[in-house]
Amino acid sequence: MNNKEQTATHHPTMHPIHLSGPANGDFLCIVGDCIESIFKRTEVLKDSENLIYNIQLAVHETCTNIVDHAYSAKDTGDINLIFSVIPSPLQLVVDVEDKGNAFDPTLVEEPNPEQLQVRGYGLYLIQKLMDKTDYSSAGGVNKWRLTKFLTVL
Amino acid sequence: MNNKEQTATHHPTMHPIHLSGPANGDFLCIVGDCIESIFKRTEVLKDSENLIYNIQLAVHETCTNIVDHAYSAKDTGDINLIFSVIPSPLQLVVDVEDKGNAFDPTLVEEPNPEQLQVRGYGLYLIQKLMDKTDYSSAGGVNKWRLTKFLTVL
Amino acid sequence: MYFQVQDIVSKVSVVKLNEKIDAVSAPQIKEKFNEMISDGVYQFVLDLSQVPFMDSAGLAALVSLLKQARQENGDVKLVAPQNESAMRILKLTKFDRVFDMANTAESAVALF
Amino acid sequence: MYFQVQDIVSKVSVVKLNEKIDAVSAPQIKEKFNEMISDGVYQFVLDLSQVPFMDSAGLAALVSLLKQARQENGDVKLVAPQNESAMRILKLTKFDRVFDMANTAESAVALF
Ligand SMILES: Nc1ncnc2c1ncn2[C@@H]1O[C@H](COP(=O)(O)OP(=O)(O)O)[C@@H](O)[C@H]1O
Ligand SMILES: Nc1ncnc2c1ncn2[C@@H]1O[C@H](COP(=O)(O)OP(=O)(O)O)[C@@H](O)[C@H]1O
Repeated sequence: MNNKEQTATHHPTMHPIHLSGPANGDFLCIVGDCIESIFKRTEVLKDSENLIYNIQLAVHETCTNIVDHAYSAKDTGDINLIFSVIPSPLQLVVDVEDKGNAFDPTLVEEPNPEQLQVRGYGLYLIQKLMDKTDYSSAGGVNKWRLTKFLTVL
Repeated sequence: MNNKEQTATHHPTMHPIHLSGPANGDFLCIVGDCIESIFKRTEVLKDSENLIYNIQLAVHETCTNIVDHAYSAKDTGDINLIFSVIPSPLQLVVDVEDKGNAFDPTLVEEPNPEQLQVRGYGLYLIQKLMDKTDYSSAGGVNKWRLTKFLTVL
Repeated sequence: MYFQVQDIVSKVSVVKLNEKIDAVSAPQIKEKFNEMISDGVYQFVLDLSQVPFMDSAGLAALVSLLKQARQENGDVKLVAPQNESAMRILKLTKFDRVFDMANTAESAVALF
Repeated sequence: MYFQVQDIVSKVSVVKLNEKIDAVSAPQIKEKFNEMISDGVYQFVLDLSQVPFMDSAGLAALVSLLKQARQENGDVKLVAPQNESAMRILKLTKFDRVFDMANTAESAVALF
């Protein structure tokens, strides 16, 4: 692969960074640390503490759901993450993939805290925190694509 | 993939973690942060500050060399890192891959600081800090395998 | 995690949490809550002012405590997190409508 | 990075570095050294006591300064890093044989 174009045009894009590892608690913490490190060094995100926090939380919830629901303790596997910034319109894209059980997020109901519902805030938060959340499942691979549109000041 | 065996036997191994991204200074910093996060949460490395420091430095030097020598500003590409802990004997293995220019590390001479040699301490440090350093090049992919044998207390 | 527990005469217990409330810390926090409930504490002020991060597992721990407390005719009031992003999570999930909130522990205690 | 530069009467300049000396910071450090050399400083004490990390680019910056200083009949003495691992790097590369080293800035100055 070749970064020529990027360095030439000084587009505020980010060549994709991949991170993958086992779906467990330790790896979730590692993902959290790495996201912070990646975003701190991503030109268009610098100094956007709230934005970084929100994306970090959305990715964290997505990964937690994979550990809790897509895989089980008996039948676990890897989580693959791909972080990129692409232009026109400028957007941060995080792909999160697993090879566990698929599901249909459109069938999950919005949580109701007024009825003191204890669980079920994860998916809702992900959708509220990102601009676009697409889920697809094909060939045994489930994939979330989380998108946040960015404005350059 | 399946972690069954691992969790069953409680072997102090680590399911591989992959990290890859563009060969540039920002990514080198991200690699440094991620290594620290990974090693802090690797059971057999916990509390071995010196060990972590040494491996971190060896990986850092390996990646710096890829940015400086395997690739060039004009023709750059990705660095792939794979971290794993494997048993019998217990060892930490870091694979570092690039698709740039190959070279023959055996032809590189030991640096001589007494002659006030300015550059050339990277490879030497890598070899001193790790227990085994293997370099191979095949099919356009150059690969360093850095190994550190671990003792369980 | 270190929990600073302070009993106010009217039997409201103020629990100050000062780390992330997430999937990692939630089990420990829940255990502490259960212990206090067993000891007959049903009126809580959770001081979240210094909490830097909260996830859905953290939210679950809060609602779960509220549910237990209300079953015993108690309640849970919150001191709002100073971290803007953590506060935003409470608003996004409408937790600010379910929990009475205040900006200091004193005013949260006064809500009882 | 903040450089604390202190001139001792005998014209030894003590430069205290308190961050990583690596590929990222080396260019900035070299620039500072070049500036001082241009100003006629050839006797240096580099206080590395608080340096937490050093890589080969950092080592290169140190030798490069030593080379320039010696060309002008000056020298560079080091205050040893307190961080064990950073100190080990200096030993591994035999830098402790090329540079005179001491444990405090005062005793490093006394080496001139
Ligand atoms: N990655 C996933 N794979 C399979 N099922 C999922 C996944 N994520 C969420 N779900 C389903 O959606 C439900 C709601 O998820 P969420 O809102 O995160 O709440 P919680 O995890 O607390 O149950 C889960 O209970 C689960 O049934
Ligand atoms: N990954 C690499 N690909 C190609 N050449 C390399 C690589 N790593 C090292 N080299 C060669 O080996 C030499 C010594 O490397 P090193 O000891 O790290 O010192 P330095 O990078 O300061 O020159 C380099 O100058 C370069 O010619």
